[in-house]
Amino acid sequence: MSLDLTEQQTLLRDSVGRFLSDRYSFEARRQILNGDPGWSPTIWRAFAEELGILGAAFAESAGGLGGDALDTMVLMEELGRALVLEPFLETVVLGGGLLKRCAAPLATETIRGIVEGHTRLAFAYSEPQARYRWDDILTQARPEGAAQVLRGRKSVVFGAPAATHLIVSARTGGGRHDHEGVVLVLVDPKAPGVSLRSYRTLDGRLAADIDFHDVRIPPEAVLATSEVAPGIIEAALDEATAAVCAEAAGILDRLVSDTVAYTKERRQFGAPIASFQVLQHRMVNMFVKAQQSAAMSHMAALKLAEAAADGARSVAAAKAYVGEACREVGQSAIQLHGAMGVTDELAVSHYFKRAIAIETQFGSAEHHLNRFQQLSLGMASKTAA
Amino acid sequence: MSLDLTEQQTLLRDSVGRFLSDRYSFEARRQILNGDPGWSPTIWRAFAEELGILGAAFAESAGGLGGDALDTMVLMEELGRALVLEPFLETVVLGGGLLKRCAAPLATETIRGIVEGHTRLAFAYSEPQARYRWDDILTQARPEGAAQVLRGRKSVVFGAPAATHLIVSARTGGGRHDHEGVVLVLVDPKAPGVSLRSYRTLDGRLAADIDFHDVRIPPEAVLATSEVAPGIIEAALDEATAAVCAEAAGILDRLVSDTVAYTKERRQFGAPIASFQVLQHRMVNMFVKAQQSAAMSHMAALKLAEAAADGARSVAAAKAYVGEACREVGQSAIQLHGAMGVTDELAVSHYFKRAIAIETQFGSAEHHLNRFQQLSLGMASKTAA
Amino acid sequence: MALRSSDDDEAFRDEVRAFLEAKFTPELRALTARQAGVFADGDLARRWHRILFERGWIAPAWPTEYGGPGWTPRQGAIFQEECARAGTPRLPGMGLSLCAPVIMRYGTDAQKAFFLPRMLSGEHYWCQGYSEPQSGSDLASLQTRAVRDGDDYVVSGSKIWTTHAQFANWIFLLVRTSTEGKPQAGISFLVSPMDAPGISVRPIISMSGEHEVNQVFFDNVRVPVANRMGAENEGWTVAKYLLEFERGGGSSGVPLSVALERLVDIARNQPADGAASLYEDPVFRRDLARLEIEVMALAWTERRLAGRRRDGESIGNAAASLKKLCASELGQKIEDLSMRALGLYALPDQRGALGTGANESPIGPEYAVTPTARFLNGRASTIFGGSSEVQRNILARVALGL
Amino acid sequence: MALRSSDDDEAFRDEVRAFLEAKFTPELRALTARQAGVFADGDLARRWHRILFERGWIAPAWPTEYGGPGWTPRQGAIFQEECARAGTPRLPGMGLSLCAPVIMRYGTDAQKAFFLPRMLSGEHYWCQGYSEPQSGSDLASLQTRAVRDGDDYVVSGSKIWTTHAQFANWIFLLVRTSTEGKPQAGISFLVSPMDAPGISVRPIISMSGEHEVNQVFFDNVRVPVANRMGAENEGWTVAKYLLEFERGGGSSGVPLSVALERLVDIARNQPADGAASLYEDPVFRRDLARLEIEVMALAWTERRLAGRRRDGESIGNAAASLKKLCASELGQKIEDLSMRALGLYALPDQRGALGTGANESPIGPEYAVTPTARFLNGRASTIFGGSSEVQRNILARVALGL
Repeated sequence: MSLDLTEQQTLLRDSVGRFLSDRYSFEARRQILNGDPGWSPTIWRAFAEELGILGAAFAESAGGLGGDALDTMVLMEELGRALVLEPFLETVVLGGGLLKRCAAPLATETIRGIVEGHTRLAFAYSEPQARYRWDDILTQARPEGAAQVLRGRKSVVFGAPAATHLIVSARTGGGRHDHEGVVLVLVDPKAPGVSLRSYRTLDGRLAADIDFHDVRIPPEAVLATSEVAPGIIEAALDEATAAVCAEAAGILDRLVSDTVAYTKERRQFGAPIASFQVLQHRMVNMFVKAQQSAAMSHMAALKLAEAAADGARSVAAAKAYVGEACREVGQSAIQLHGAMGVTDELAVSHYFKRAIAIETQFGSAEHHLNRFQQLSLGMASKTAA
Repeated sequence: MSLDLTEQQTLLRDSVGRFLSDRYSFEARRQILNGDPGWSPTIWRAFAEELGILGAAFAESAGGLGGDALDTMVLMEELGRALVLEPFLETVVLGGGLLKRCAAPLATETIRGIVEGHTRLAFAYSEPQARYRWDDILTQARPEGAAQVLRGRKSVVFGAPAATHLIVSARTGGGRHDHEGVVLVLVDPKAPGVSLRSYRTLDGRLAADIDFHDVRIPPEAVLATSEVAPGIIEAALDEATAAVCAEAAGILDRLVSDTVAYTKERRQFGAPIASFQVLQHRMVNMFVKAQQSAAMSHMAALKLAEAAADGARSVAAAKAYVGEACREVGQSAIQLHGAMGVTDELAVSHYFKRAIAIETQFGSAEHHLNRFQQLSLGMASKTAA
Repeated sequence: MALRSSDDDEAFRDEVRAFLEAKFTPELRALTARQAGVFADGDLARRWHRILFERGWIAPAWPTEYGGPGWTPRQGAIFQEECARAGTPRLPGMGLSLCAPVIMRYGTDAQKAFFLPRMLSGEHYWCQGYSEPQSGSDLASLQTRAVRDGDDYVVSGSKIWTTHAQFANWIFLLVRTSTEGKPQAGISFLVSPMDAPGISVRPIISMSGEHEVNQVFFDNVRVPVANRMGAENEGWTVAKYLLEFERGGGSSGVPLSVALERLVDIARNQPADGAASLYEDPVFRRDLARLEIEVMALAWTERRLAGRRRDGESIGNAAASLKKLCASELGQKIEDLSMRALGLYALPDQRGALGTGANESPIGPEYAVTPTARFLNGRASTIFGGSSEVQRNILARVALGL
Repeated sequence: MALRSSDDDEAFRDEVRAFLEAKFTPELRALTARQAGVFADGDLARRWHRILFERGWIAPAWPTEYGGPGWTPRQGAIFQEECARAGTPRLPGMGLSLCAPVIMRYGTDAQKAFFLPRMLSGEHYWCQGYSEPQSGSDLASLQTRAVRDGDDYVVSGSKIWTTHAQFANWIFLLVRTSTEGKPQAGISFLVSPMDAPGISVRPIISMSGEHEVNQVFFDNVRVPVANRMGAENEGWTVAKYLLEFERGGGSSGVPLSVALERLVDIARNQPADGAASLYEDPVFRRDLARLEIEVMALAWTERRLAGRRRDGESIGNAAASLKKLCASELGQKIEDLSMRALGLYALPDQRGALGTGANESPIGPEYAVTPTARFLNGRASTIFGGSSEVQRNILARVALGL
């Protein structure tokens, strides 16, 4: 089987790429970044109406395009290449990835809102004590009559300040790391008892720490009961992790090409600095890591699209590799841009900061190396093929 | 306090350096290496009689020079620089380091033999199951009348094929890793029940795996009882470990200077390859690691000479640093010598192989990183000063 | 090495500690703990400068004749250690550490008498005009012109990456006074007040969002010839003399150790998978131990080379570059691990809680406020003051004869 | 990727396994397990060559018209995988993999008819005369002269690093037939029997003590003009065509995975501090996982670039260099960790137990016999066949346009 894109994927890539190069230049992005709310409703509407990509990952029955992890990869690579700030990852990939696996009628309804462009999601799963484990949950959902009452604290919830709906993981029972007793509920961020501390992250995106103080959850807002929630969470997080790997592949590609272009322009000692062998070899190392990151991202997407037995392990391997590549390629790009690289003025520092954030998002390289080892133990074959 | 050498140490360094450059050229060494027994009795005699360095580390009352760990450092650096094959480390530093801490009359007598040049030692402490721990001892010393009977197996005992005496660690009691119950005994390698499988190590030195099959040890051959043996072993191993760090400093210095000289000579693409920036920067990295290795070796020797509380921790830090430097600088030296580097013909591959062996001898970098961590926990201050 | 300090040294250490205890007040500590820039910002820097000046301790390296405290090198090191451990504000050294040696060596008596006391008191706040937009690593290619006109030079051009130009009232700068001969041959070293007509300052915002550096424009600025240090067209010698101080000041061991201690504090408080804290995690512990050992290696190398330098061995000349190279790269590794130790709390932009004017509470734990900003700002350390590439070029030439 | 093989592929895999089960006998396995050189030594190589030849499987990449088996690429990969897993002898490829494509492309019909069948059968054992003492990375500067004399060239000079010259009966070599123009312009590609008068071979012993490479001297050796491939003075084109095969053959993933599996076996049997075996040691496990992931990254990159190469994207041209660079450096990392996994048993010189003529038992455990020699021999992988430096230069030019 080849790793070539299908014709449809190539078309998708080209149309999104064209849209972004027309409408999402570095200057256009800077205005969005420096303004309020930090993302562009106009662009979002265009994603829904002009490009139709907000439905990319959903079944055609839900108004989507029926795409798989490979389509998501194609999209995320382009979004990464343009450093798009809008909450596509949070809403479509992660939020949508949860919803499409939930049988609750409210899930289907919410998906429709995503596709139409008026619903944005954030998945509040991480907690201050948890480092990178989704199953380290202290937030409680206590029954109170037919409803439940939510109490707890979630940390660094990406996309929350822009979200119209929060999906929250909570415990109806079980101990701190138990998979039993975990449920998913849909919460209105404006509901009584919900308080957000909203902020930017270092890459200019939006996130929040969220307190839930006795928030009432009606029965229909329980998206997934404890029988199915852990599996749904793991599957959606795997997809989202593969998606940031693809985003990173787009970013790394830009970091390499921007650095090559800059060093060809910049002259010192009477020659373009690109003529210095040490810089050339460092750029080759960046190139190699960027190529390998793209390949690992592709592998992870393919495994998920195939529902392969080693899907989770492949995602862990990809994220571990790509995370380290983000750091190394990013730091090289800054270094080779010299003093210009550490300013806010050129694109390179913005790509760098997103790359550094991706290294941490959904778990660091160390975290995924550990996961890879644990998942490897369960696999029959450890070969590269 | 400065890190300068004393006048006496400078004299010692210069006289040994002069002797070795006169008498221990790469060609002279090659003949010793390729011949039998793999070391030169003539050189050894000269060490005893002309240079007097076999007594360097012993008290003047024992016929020695009363030197400390800094004198050993000065010597080992020179021996490293000339890649000396003779068992100075095994006999004087390690064997002597044990003996001079033992109260037994036989110890004093054996030291006299070392100083005079007719006694050579090997310390048989490592065992096949032990990886790098000296206290993982299965070899037993059972009492039988007034004597003891030795049974067990020691592995990769450096210097054993050249040794006139073996010092052996064994258990009179205690479990596998216990410090209680460990004794040191002196054994004649030709005694009944001792069998050596002798071999060269990758760096051309001599070692052996040794079986002790009910070897009778008379009471006077017990050098250290279990009250003192563990402390003696640790002190002597620390000194020997610091000494190989110094040897490595000499070797790394040669690897750097040989590589610089070779790349200045070797021409490709119409220029000396030393003019290529990538090679220059790689040599700078080698140089930095070699300088830092010399500093770490110096630190370790100074701490031992001062009997500082953090002596063992400093030795662990030095060996961890120097071990990794040996690998990295060695591999760079080979790479920069190109195809000539992987042959037996130039000195560089011989220095490389010794550097690689040193990385493992007395414990790998990983082993000493662990030791460093454990010893750090016990120290009040963790600062670099 | 565990220097066995003399009793005098211990008494001196007690004196320094007592001083810091008294003068580095809780208010100053709190302000300083929220600083993540390369240097403390202007107001804080001025306040702490004043406090040290009043105690006579602002210029440990200066000779007593100019107002130095007359300390032994060991006392200087103790002072540096104690300040680093207490976490006092990082003062910009453009005046006291860089320009001062130049004035002492190349200045006239009048220049010395005018500038040095004002530098000491903090009345003059200096910035450095070396780099230009087209002249970074290749400093000798600089283009800012200074044309002689009577008793003045008329200066036109632009300097960039000028740290704290927005706070400074004096600048020292390299200008081109001749285009004859090699590029190095026509350079002169001038100083000028920042309020001279024709000087304007454009802020350059760093990727962490901070304003530390600037571009400074010179539009026919008149600088009296009396403000030249050294001879006309011999500024390159002066410039190189100064660069030695830029690469070389102080010991790296203590600030790097302090950075490691901060990291250890984070690690002890951070959760980990399968261990009580990140500090107990074996893989993290190995990474940490490696860094501790690298800091030791650099500190001992500096000490060892200091001895060689005294002996005049050629290796001594390389010591400053070796130190700049290793300290900056090692500092980055520590910043990198510190940021990663925070887990997800490495991600929030903490600008609202950083700096003297900040009034927001931290997002996440207090110790999460500075590491990310330090990480981002620290990227500059291998670029400014002679990039790592330039230091390796120097070492190749000076240390290896390539 | 977990390629979901077709039933045909699975049947083919079974066929390969059955063949290896039958023909890769315990005796051959034992001999091969004690090989640590880059290639199996001459006798063993000849025996295994013969066995594959008889089965028709000696030249998987050859077109069927010349005697290739006509496999799909997938079948070729399966064959390679199964051989790697079984640990069959590594056959030198100077004839079948390097010279053969040249003959197929540039040879006359007569040359094809003479050489290809003999290459296939193993009657001709080839070695490669490219490098010279003064021409390594800078191959175009080669000096071995070939002067036309009637129907012959008279060749004088010397080639070096000639692998298996001591076993070979044919050599292909680059010679200088003109000194006009650029160095590349005057080169021709010749082949000669090794027993031609005037050829002599000097062994070069490697640092592991092995004899794999040689220097070959040419003292007025007569080579018929009929033994030239391609036109006179156009040998550089031929040479570069061949180099693509030197960098490019086969997939790296499988041999590297097999090397990792060997390492895992060692680690499971080695003691460790505070863990049941080295394999359970968290720090070792992280190092191992990193290598596993790097092997995956390289294997998937090769697969991905193969697609690009088909599309004619410029990146495809870089694929061979990328692969050579990464596979050799990654192989060295695996060799390095494998050696270090052995603890003290990494140190004995196992030469007595290595090679087909060896008759000593291993020192320490059986698995300790080869890793150190492989580590030492592996140092050559980033030097020969275009050093890592040369590959990075190529990638800078081809992939980045520098």
